Amino acid sequence: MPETGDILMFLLTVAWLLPLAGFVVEIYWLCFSHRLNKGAAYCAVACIGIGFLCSLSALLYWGNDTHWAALSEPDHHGHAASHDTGHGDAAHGAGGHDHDAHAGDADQHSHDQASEHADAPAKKYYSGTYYELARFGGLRVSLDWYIDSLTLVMFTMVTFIATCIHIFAIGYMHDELTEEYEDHEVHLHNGGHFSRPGRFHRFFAYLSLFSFSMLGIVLSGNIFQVFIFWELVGLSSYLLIGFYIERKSASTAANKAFIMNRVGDFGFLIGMMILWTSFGTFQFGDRTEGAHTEAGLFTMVRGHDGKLDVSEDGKQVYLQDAHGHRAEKNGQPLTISYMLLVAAGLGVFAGSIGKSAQFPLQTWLPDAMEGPTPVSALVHSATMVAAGVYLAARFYPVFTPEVLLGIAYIGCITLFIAATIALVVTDIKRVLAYSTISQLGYMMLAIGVAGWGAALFHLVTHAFFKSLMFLCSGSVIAGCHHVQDMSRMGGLRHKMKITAYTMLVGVIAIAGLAIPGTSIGLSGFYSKDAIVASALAYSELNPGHILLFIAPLVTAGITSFYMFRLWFLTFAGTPRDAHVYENCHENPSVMTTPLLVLAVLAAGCAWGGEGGPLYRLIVDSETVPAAARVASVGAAKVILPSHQGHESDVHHVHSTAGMLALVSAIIGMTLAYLLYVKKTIDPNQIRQQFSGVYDFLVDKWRFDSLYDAMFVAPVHIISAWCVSFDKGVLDPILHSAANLTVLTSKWDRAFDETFVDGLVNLVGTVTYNVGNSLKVIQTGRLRQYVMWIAVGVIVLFGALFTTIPK
Amino acid sequence: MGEVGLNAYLMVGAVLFVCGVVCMATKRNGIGVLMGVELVLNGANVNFVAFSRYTSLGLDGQTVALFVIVLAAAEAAVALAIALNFYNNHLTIDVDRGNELQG
Amino acid sequence: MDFEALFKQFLSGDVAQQASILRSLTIFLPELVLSSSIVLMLVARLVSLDRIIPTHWFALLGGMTSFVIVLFQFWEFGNSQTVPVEVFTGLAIHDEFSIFFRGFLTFFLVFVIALTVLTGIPDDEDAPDFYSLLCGAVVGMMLMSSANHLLMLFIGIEMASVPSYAMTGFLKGKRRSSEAALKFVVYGAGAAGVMLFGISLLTGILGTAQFSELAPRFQAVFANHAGMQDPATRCVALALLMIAVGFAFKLSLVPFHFWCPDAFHGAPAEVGGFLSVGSKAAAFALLVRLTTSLAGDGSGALSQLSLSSGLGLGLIAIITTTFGNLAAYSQRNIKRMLAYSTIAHAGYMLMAVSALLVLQSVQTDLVFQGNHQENGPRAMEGLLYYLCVYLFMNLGAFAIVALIRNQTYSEEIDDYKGLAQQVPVLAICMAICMFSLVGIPPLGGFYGKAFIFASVYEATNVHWFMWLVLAAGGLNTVISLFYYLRVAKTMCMDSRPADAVPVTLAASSSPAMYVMLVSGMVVFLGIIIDPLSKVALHAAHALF
Amino acid sequence: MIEQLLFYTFAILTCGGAVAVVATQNVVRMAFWLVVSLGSVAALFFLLHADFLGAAQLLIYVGGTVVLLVFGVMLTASGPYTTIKTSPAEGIIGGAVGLMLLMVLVSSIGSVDWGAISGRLPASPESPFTADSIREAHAEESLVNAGSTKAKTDLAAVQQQGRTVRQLGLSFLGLRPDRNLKEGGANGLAPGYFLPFEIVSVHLLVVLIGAAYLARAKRRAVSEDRVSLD
Repeated sequence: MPETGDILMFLLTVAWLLPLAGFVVEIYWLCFSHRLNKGAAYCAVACIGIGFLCSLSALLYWGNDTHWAALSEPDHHGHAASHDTGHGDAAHGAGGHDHDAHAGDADQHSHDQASEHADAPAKKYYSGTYYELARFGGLRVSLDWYIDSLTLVMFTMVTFIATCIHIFAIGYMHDELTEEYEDHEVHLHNGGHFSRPGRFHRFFAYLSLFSFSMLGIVLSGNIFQVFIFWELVGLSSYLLIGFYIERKSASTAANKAFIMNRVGDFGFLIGMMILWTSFGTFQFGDRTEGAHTEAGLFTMVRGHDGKLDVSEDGKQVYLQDAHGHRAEKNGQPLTISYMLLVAAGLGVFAGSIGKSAQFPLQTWLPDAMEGPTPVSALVHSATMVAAGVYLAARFYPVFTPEVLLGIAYIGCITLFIAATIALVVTDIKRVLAYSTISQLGYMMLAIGVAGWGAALFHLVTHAFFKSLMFLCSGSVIAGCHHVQDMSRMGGLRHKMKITAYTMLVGVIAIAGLAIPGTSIGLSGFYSKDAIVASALAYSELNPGHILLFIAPLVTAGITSFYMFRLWFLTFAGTPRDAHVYENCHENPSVMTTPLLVLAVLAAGCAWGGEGGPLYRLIVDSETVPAAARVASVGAAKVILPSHQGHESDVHHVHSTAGMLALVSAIIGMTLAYLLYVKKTIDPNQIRQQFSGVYDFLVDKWRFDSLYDAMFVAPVHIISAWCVSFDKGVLDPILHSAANLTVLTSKWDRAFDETFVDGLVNLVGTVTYNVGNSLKVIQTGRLRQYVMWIAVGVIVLFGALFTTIPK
Repeated sequence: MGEVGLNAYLMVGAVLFVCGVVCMATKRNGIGVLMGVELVLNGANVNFVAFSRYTSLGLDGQTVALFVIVLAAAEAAVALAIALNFYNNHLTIDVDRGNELQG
Repeated sequence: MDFEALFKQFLSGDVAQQASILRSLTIFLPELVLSSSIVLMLVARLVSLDRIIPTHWFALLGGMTSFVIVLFQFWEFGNSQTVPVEVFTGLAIHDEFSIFFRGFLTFFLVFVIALTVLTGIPDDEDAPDFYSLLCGAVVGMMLMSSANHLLMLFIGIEMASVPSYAMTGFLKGKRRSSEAALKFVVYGAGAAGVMLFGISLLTGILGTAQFSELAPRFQAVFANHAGMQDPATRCVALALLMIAVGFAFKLSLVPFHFWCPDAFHGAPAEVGGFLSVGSKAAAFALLVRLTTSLAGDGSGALSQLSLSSGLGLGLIAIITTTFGNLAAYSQRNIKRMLAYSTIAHAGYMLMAVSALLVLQSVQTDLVFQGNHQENGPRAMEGLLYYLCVYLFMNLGAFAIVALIRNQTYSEEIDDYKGLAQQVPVLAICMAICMFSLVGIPPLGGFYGKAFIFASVYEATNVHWFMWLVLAAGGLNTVISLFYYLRVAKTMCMDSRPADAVPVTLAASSSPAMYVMLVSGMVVFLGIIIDPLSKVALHAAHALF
Repeated sequence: MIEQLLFYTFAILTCGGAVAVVATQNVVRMAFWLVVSLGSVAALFFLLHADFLGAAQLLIYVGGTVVLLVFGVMLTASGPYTTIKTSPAEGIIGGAVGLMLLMVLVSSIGSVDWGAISGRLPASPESPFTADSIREAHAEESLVNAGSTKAKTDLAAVQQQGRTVRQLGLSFLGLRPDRNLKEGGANGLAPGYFLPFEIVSVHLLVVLIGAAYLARAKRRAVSEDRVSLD
């Protein structure tokens, strides 16, 4: 009988690799055989569907194996943990496997160091190595896996949503099943439309590739592997955003997304370098090799009691080894400078900022809506952007309180900005895009205020209702023949019943509405409640950071307002554009069935709130327990609230926070009703009165102009400097003025391009220009080249002479 | 008149070397450039032979110089062939005419 | 000494640690095989045998045979108690490092010959000339990689360079080709002259030309006189500088890179591929051997020498990489762009040498992450790994350029628009090579760069300047992204203009197979790293 | 005394010839001055007791390489292209750079005390030129009392008189009668030059093939070329 770890690993690996197999098949086999049938779609659906079944059975198996201990009351946490460890021991004993399955658990450690760490909390994860690529000195590059309940939940969630979206896409992408697909967005010079062969199979191949990469991130056992799949996710989203590559907007959006993400990844890389040089490992979990156990990142930072082992002066953090002692090397304790740890955390978080579209890198996500709607649903709402949150959550043990504070503020700023922009947007998909950014901000905020469980709770519920809403909007767009502007819709609920009411479920869920007085609501209510409660608890402990509570509370109202605005504008009232209304129709069942399924889950997945199964499952894998108050030790004095149990800080304020959030949401809904259904207040009048604010919001807080000023203006200066450099380099005897004129005109053109293409082409243009000016040195004259040899010798000798004076 | 020492020979070598470099850098005639190459190599050769006599380098210096002469001849042959080829294609030996490749 | 005694000495040459002449000749079998295949090709033409058996078979056979012999020597080193040995009375050295490079070069030769056969750049009539030049140049490069004497250094460089000049002008009817060859030969001759002058000064001061003797003698001469006020020190500095100029020419380092873009632009793409990889690799082998033997055990005056030259090379590396990458931006001709990319990559590789020297300058009391004595070999391992990856990615790029040129008669990047629609194989392989040149994981180029940057990072413990080197390396990787991706984008994203020459290449044809093999190796080296890195580390250990 | 006179004569001829090569604009005259300069270098070689080298210089350089160059001059010097003038500005820049280079060289080479440096070097195995002998050679051109045996003194004397042909020849076979390699041990200071001697022949072969290829006319029509980039 194989061990639990093996079985879980096997099931999840199958679920992970199937989309890759699907991708290969779709690209090669179907590409050559019959591109105009739905074979590719069925193949993709089959792969991801079987993947879902595998993930689900893995989840069930795991639950069965642990007797669903995770679902019991958290107060019996320690007891439950030691209860389930009998199986872990068996797993640990079997070292003869090609992958060294390792089940770290409290039981094992309490055997080893019962006296010292009797109260060490349980670690309930399984990890191991698929294949070790290479080992260079301290650096091991390998493919690892790491499975805990969070992994299982994420797997099940991602594969389930992906399956629904795949099925939906069969209907949505039906247009592409033709040799002559006419793209109405691309206008050719002759006035016609661009026409190309359909890309049905290509679309599904990309979707499969994307699912594979996303699952790869979740399953990864070390941060380097995360980075690889992180990049793969970036690549596949680039391909999907740029799916209509002939449209200028689509290719620009794809580039923008790619480059914005690279900016974040730069930070990620720096964080990784710091981690590697300080810890000498990329591994998350501990790893056993024979008798020797090598500590993973989390163990090294947090030990077994979840606390940083900070030196007296607060400048160094002692690293822990796998047995809970301070790690030593050559008799010296291994330490990492506290500031370095902060820098590493910020670096890794920078990666999350890019991927999760947080302030200040949020501008790419709305543009990314250029892709087909199923892509938006899968990639840019439910899963890919969630990868950033997932990473931040996974790395939670490495973050110090200072980093958490930074995360909290970033999230706070993001959620407010995005929500305000969403108030004025009329494109149905863009409203959803901004709401996505805003909700991601909520999650980041929750992580920052130590509401780890709340963040991931919201991540899962948000994935369900946001993908539901995106698919609904896709259904509307498909039904209305690619009209996306809400101002041309209205009254659609008469024609698209299923879409309208499933959408309503999503809207209520995201708005966080519940029946007042009871705690019965849809999923979003519970998760948002949990976040607001964490934020309140945090701001009570740290009164200086009260903004962290106010902003989410106000934004809860704004969210409710703009979501209901969306629904009212689209489905309620009277039709504003008769043409659209006449031609609109409900979609076939291949598209509506996923809506219904998702609606059920969006409504009920969070059943039971923080006592319910989903939250318990997630919190079960919490690496650093938030049971006790943790005070910071570094520069920023903050105290993290405690979470679990009836005595915790959060529990105290829970009902207050819930009430406030609910009131705020109801106010928002009522306002929307008054404005857009009852018309008691004319929205246009408000718009005119607050035209300044309105324009500001329509301009997306002027971020694009700000980036122009921040990055394009310095280019002016740099390029002016480059021009003068040019003149200095040009030898006036050898080069005529004509050369200069040509150059100047080139600069002129380059300037135009800089302004037109903006941030995306920025770096490229600057370097191009510098490079262009360097061309001048390469005059093509032989004798000058030879002269340079002599000059080079003289100059280098002079340099030597001056730099080595001794 | 003092003793002719090592430094006197080295000065001759240096002058030859510098003349060769200047010749290569200023002559527009391709053949003239090649003459510059010969001067440069001879400058080094004078050094080798002088060291061979005055320092513990001994016979090695002369051997190296001999090989340099041979290598210089080989290089001159190829260089001349290339120069003639250039002449055939451009109908002039003026190296300044070869400025198509630049930038 | 009478004749008989001399003759005996000639045969036995029984000096400690030196192989006898006969043993030396056995060790030199790969070079001898290549030389004799040159003769064989000429004889075959003389008796018109080349009309029956195409000449390239001789060259291929010669190349493969030498490669097999080198492999055998490698195996011999791995299996028996063979120790590094000086051959030919100390003029050359036979150790894992030289075997690595000789294997590298012969392997590369086989690939280049295969490429020329596929693209057909020397026609049947010129084939003996071309392959003679090719094999002759490779023999020179092999000498460079095993040189142990300043004369061998110079002869090796000349033997590698002079045939390259002729090959650059191989399309002798073309104006550009002849112009490129002229620029190359004059620049090369100038640089060689400067280098020779430097060699003459160095040998004069140290009284010997043998690598193994340089360090102790330097130590003896400059034990207490390491200031620039001392004319002797100045003279040595000048000599080393002049020798460095010769290397800078071979490696196309700024400001001695001027020949490189013009020569690559005018030369056939096949020759460009050959020069960009082969002569760079050999020059790096030689540079590393010379600098490590100059640095010696890094004590006393040598420490200062090692540190200064390491920092100097670091500065040159920064300038070279930055310049190459920036200048590559605005190029329209792909060969020219690749030439600048070659310059930039020489800079990256030079960073490894710089890190090596800086690390070598500190022999003791450096405690940082692992054994510090491993740091030097690690830096070399990075360089060797990078060179191996570089072989495949650069050769792949040049091969694709040559194949496309054969059909479109154009080497402008703009004419590559939309080739992905017509020849997806070439476009994909080109994209792989470009991505690898940028250093995007998980391709081979990434690991090469990662190794080198890691060793530069180690060197930051010794001197702060290496932080600058590291930063320049990282920054350059970012800016190089754009121009490499531009090629990939032009091929894959743009649509093919209607009036463009159509390109056809069946995916199962041999050129396509060749290109797939080469770019497949790039991917392979990015996934399976261990075997090659072990071999590289093994070879690197021979130096220390 | 006579040696000094000869030295200065030929040194001036060498340097003057080289300067004249640079200064002349007519390529034929340049060739003439080159012959003068290189011929004088040969004479300097004789003065340095390198008789064989001097002969080789005369034969290969003056007799071979320069003749080759003159051929080149004749083949390319048709009509107006005989004199291709360098513009004065370029001449001035070239001269300035040359002077700076010369200053660099002179400043670093000119004042080196070679005797002292040689003194610090470890003695070569049985080398006739130990540090002592060098100082004495400087002082009185005498090789007596060099601290070595009679046979070696003879050998050194032979070398000093320029009869180096036999030794050069032997060294090309990898033999160094002038130094005792067996006792030198790992020092290996006196290599035989068997390898370069042989390998240069391969080099010459390859180079001549290359030169011949470039120089001979292409037999096929140019239009058939596969590549037309121009």
